[in-house]
Amino acid sequence: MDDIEGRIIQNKEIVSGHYLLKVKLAKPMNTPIPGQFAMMKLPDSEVFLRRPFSIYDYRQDTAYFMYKVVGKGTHSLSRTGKNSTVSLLCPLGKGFNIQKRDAYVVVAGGIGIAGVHLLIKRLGKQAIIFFGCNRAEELALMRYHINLNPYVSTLDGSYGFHGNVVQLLSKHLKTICKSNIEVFTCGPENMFVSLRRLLEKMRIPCQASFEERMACGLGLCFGCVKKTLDEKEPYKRVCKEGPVFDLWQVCL
Amino acid sequence: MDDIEGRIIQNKEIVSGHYLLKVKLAKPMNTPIPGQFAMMKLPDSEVFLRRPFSIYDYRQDTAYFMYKVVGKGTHSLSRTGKNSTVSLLCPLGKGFNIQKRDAYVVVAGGIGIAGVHLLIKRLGKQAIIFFGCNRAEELALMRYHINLNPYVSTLDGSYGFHGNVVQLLSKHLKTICKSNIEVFTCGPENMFVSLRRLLEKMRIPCQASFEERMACGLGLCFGCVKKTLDEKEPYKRVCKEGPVFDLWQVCL
Amino acid sequence: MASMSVKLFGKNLRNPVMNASGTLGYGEEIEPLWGIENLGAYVTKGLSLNPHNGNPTPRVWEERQGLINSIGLQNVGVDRFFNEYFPLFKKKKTPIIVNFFGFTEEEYVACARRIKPDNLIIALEMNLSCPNVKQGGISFGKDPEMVYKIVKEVKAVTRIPIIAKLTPEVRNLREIAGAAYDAGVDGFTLLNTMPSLVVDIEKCSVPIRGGLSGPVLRPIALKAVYEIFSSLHVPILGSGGIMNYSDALSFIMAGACAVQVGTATFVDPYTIPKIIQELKNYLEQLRCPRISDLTGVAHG
Amino acid sequence: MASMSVKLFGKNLRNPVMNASGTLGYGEEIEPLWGIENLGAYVTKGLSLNPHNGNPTPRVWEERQGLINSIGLQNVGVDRFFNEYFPLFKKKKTPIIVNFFGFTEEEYVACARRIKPDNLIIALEMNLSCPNVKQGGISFGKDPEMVYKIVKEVKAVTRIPIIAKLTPEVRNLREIAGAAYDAGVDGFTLLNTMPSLVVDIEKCSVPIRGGLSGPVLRPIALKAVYEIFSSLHVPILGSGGIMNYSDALSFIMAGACAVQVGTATFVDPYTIPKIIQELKNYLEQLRCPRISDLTGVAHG
Ligand SMILES: Cc1cc2nc3c(=O)[nH]c(=O)nc-3n(C[C@H](O)[C@H](O)[C@H](O)COP(=O)(O)OP(=O)(O)OC[C@H]3O[C@@H](n4cnc5c(N)ncnc54)[C@H](O)[C@@H]3O)c2cc1C
Ligand SMILES: Cc1cc2nc3c(=O)[nH]c(=O)nc-3n(C[C@H](O)[C@H](O)[C@H](O)COP(=O)(O)OP(=O)(O)OC[C@H]3O[C@@H](n4cnc5c(N)ncnc54)[C@H](O)[C@@H]3O)c2cc1C
Ligand SMILES: Cc1cc2nc3c(=O)[nH]c(=O)nc-3n(C[C@H](O)[C@H](O)[C@H](O)COP(=O)(O)O)c2cc1C
Ligand SMILES: Cc1cc2nc3c(=O)[nH]c(=O)nc-3n(C[C@H](O)[C@H](O)[C@H](O)COP(=O)(O)O)c2cc1C
Ligand code: FES
Ligand code: FES
Repeated sequence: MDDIEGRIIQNKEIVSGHYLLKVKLAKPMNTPIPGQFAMMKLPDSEVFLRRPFSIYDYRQDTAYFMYKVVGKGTHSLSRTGKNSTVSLLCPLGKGFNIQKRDAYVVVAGGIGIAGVHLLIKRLGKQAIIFFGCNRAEELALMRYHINLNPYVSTLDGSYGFHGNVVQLLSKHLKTICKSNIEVFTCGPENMFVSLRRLLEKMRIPCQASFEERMACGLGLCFGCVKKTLDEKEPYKRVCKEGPVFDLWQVCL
Repeated sequence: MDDIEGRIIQNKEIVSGHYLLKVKLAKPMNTPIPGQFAMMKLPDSEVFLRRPFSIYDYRQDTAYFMYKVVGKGTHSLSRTGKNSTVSLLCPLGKGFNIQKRDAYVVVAGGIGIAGVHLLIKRLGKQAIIFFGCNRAEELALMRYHINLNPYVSTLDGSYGFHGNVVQLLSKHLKTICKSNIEVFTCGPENMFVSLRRLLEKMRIPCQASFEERMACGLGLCFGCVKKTLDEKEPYKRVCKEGPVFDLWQVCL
Repeated sequence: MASMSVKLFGKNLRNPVMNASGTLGYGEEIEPLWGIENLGAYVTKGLSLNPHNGNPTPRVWEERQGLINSIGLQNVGVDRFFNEYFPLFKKKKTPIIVNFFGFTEEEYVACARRIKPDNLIIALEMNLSCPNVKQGGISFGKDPEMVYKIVKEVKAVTRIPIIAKLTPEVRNLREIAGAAYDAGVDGFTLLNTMPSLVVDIEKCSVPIRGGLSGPVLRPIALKAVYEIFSSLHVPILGSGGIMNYSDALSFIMAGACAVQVGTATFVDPYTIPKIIQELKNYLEQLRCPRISDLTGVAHG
Repeated sequence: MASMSVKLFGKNLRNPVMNASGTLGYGEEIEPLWGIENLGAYVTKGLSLNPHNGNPTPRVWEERQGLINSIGLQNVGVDRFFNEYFPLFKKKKTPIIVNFFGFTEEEYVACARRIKPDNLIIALEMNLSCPNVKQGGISFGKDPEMVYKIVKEVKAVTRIPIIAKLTPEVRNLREIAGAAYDAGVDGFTLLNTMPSLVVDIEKCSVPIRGGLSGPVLRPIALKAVYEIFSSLHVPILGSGGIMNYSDALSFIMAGACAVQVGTATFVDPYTIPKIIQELKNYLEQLRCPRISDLTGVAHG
């Protein structure tokens, strides 16, 4: 883990409001575990705190991020030009823990794909991918995994299954679930809620990557907690004990 | 008076730490009176308030400023590139009042030349110029008036008279002061103090352009005052009743 | 069309945006840029019974996203204000709120008494941040008993509604506001500047001690508005770091019926007309019929 | 070579730069970036007799040049701190200041009593911003009598020096500090965060109420340090918006013998080691032999 200076070498809109950012690092970072993230200091001095982003990919001193414009910081980032410098505190947090299983199911909602891209790369053909988004256009977020034959749902029915990704998964879960499987997921919290309802009966293990407002990203401030079932210390830091948690341990 | 957007078309160092700034205005400003100034909003969002600068020159929608780097704002300005935009609230304040005289003496100290450049242009050959600076190099600040045969002093003696500009003036005052003259001056306040001591005996009229920390530049905040001999309301606003004051009315 | 007008003490203001006292001169200074008749109401520079010269310079100092001022309440006195500057407001039919102060109870009372009711005078705004020179210099606004007493006395000498403008440097704002309320105050302006100071590390000196204003004050002032709105039912004017229409909205939603813009005008002298226009646009987009419907909605 | 060391309560610290309580976790979290032994002293996260869970999220919110937090004092309790986290400081011989709190007088006293003196414990820092649940929830630090009483009681049960960390939301800081002083306090940390609040204008709601920290706090905290230094002669630790070495210097010149860096660490986790290095460079450039010579020099 270190604070590394990076130079933006690409910052491209891939779907409206969604960008792929390529940053050349001044020195290599420790090899990131899928699910780990970076705290990015933006060049805009009006953005006071760093912003957390999953490490989308990492190759030869170049870090990739995929982000969606939602507020002040991401808006400013989207207008940041090539050659601007950012500072990256990375890699941070506890990523996905890949244990020996018969099958791995990856469930991603929207920009949540950014949090599991590296995981999918690692799992390769072993990954059974479920991707849910709003409309066909957003499939572009998935383009690097098209060859893995992902199951796709769109809320407006413009491509694939018409509905949400958990409904889609429920249709296929029986056929997949012959044996020892594990689910990995990243996306909005209401997706986790339905996912949990679905997996509950079969007690399928599930690791989920959570988001929470952060100040430090290092476990210093205790600002980014999620409540868990741990009675002694219910609030766990997303940046340190997470962002990946055992879905069955978290209070949603 | 208006707030006018401007685009920087030149920002050149002319002597070390001294810059000439050329700004193309989106619309013309009212013709500035010599001694008037602008409040400049810098593009750097860390510089909170505007900064006051004399209007050095103005021609065809292009405003010129000459500035010296002294702190945060001017430092940031010096590193601002071409095509950056600034906002200019201008022209502001009460400039020099040119009445019929037999001769006009202009006394400028260092970057104070920026405050009398437009005045000298207006007076032309009628102006008898005294310019004081630290070393020969700084003569570059005066280059547009070289043809007017200015009297020059340098503190280190590297050019012209060895000493300060008021000492230089005192050597020549007798010969100039045949009749009805007036002095116009801009520079540091300690220069005004010696100047006043020199002119006192002969009761020579003198208009001086003052500086004071400003917040609004418009007379709104009463932050930029100078104490005057007016008993009823001693504190006058530099941005509104000034920056040019009758030297004999100000408490130094 | 959405209505921007708000009612304050029975009078209609064309919109809920005012300047903050001391940040728009005597009013006429802004006229070359935009007309004072655009204001919901003009708040006067702090006036006193007798003229005051104010402090020596430096009087203003830039801070990160803030301003420290120590103007020292320079003003021409209440009489000269009404003789020389008020006619412009008369001519333009622009309502005013008269901000006033004193260094003794007698000065407050005499000043309030001096101001004759006028259709255009919406209220008198008491600046309670002033030191009480007879009580060792502690600000009137810091002590509930002093607040009660002075509001009561001022109320007794005028029919014009009284707004208490409170200082943030208190232990318990509710207690102070409660004291003013018990004494019959008609409304509040929240907040005045925060006492602060600058150290010049090059000169090893303290060049200025004064009140901090600007964006840095906003979350503190918002809390004040939110708290007082939920406990006392009189109009609140919000003040502190309002830079744009969304800041203005956050004050309104927290409980302000109108807002005052100060330091922002120094950064951009068109801030006030811009905020008015953008609030209008906002209302229309939201199809909200009246801005006054938004006061306090953040309380849910 | 210039000396960065400062003496605090008879013990030598290698330099005058500490973290602010609650902003450097339990210490070990920063170790992957730089060693805690670089600190003048480590200030613990606020500890209490019994563990506390803290508040639900959101707990942090970005403001213009500031941060609002409502962590709610989550901590493992004083016993677990000494069992699990203190050994690292022992091993690295890093002095610590134990920040602690309670919601009743009894909790403060019991917590202080629980902490056994140790060569590495420089002082106990009492967080006086906590609400006194037995007195309707008013913060201990707002009332001179409560401050006097609690400091006195805590002093009675421990030999370790006591630092009072004061809240800015008071009427008269000198009065509060005076009460702590009369009760025998050994030093002050000035200031804690400023109570504030956020309005979300899209959701018409108040997502967070909490303490404001960061650069916005600096001029207010500087004033506090300056004022208390000139009236009471005990060591002062400066806290509030220190982002770089010049901010640190301004606190020292205003009267602090050491400084605490909080929010800045979130923006740049290397802020503390950078400040230490730059203060060193400054001393050498100035040919100032000792940093401790600079305390209070702005008072002229
Ligand atoms: C571990 C982690 C990994 C993430 N990975 C990605 C990613 O790969 N791609 C992506 O687009 N987004 C990701 N996010 C969400 C991303 O951090 C937020 O969208 C972003 O911080 C919003 O900043 P803003 O200034 O645009 O929004 P604003 O709402 O203006 O931000 C204000 C504050 O709220 C925080 N905030 C707002 N939304 C979120 C959120 N959803 N999660 C956490 N903090 C938030 C901001 O960090 C900031 O401090 C991740 C979040 C976490 C915690
Ligand atoms: C009417 C007027 C005309 C001026 N014309 C020129 C000019 O043509 N060329 C030029 O180089 N300078 C001029 N100055 C001075 C110039 O405004 C300051 O040098 C500049 O504001 C310094 O800003 P800074 O951020 O670099 O310095 P900092 O010291 O970092 O500024 C901090 C604050 O102090 C104020 N300040 C600092 N020094 C001065 C000063 N001497 N006068 C007024 N405010 C100051 C700044 O405006 C700012 O608000 C003029 C000043 C006035 C009042
Ligand atoms: C230069 C200046 C002068 C002020 N003068 C007064 C005054 O005379 N009376 C008063 O009650 N408040 C005065 N104030 C406080 C403002 O009215 C306002 O309450 C405060 O600045 C906070 O708002 P802002 O952040 O929008 O500036 C003054 C503020 C400034 C900056
Ligand atoms: C996330 C966070 C947690 C804090 N926790 C505590 C605490 O437990 N005890 C305490 O006395 N102060 C606490 N503080 C206050 C800081 O110690 C410090 O006094 C304050 O933040 C001002 O300094 P800064 O502007 O450098 O952050 C906390 C501040 C923050 C931002
Ligand atoms: S963001 Fe600070 S502890 Fe997680
Ligand atoms: S700068 Fe505001 S009155 Fe002159």
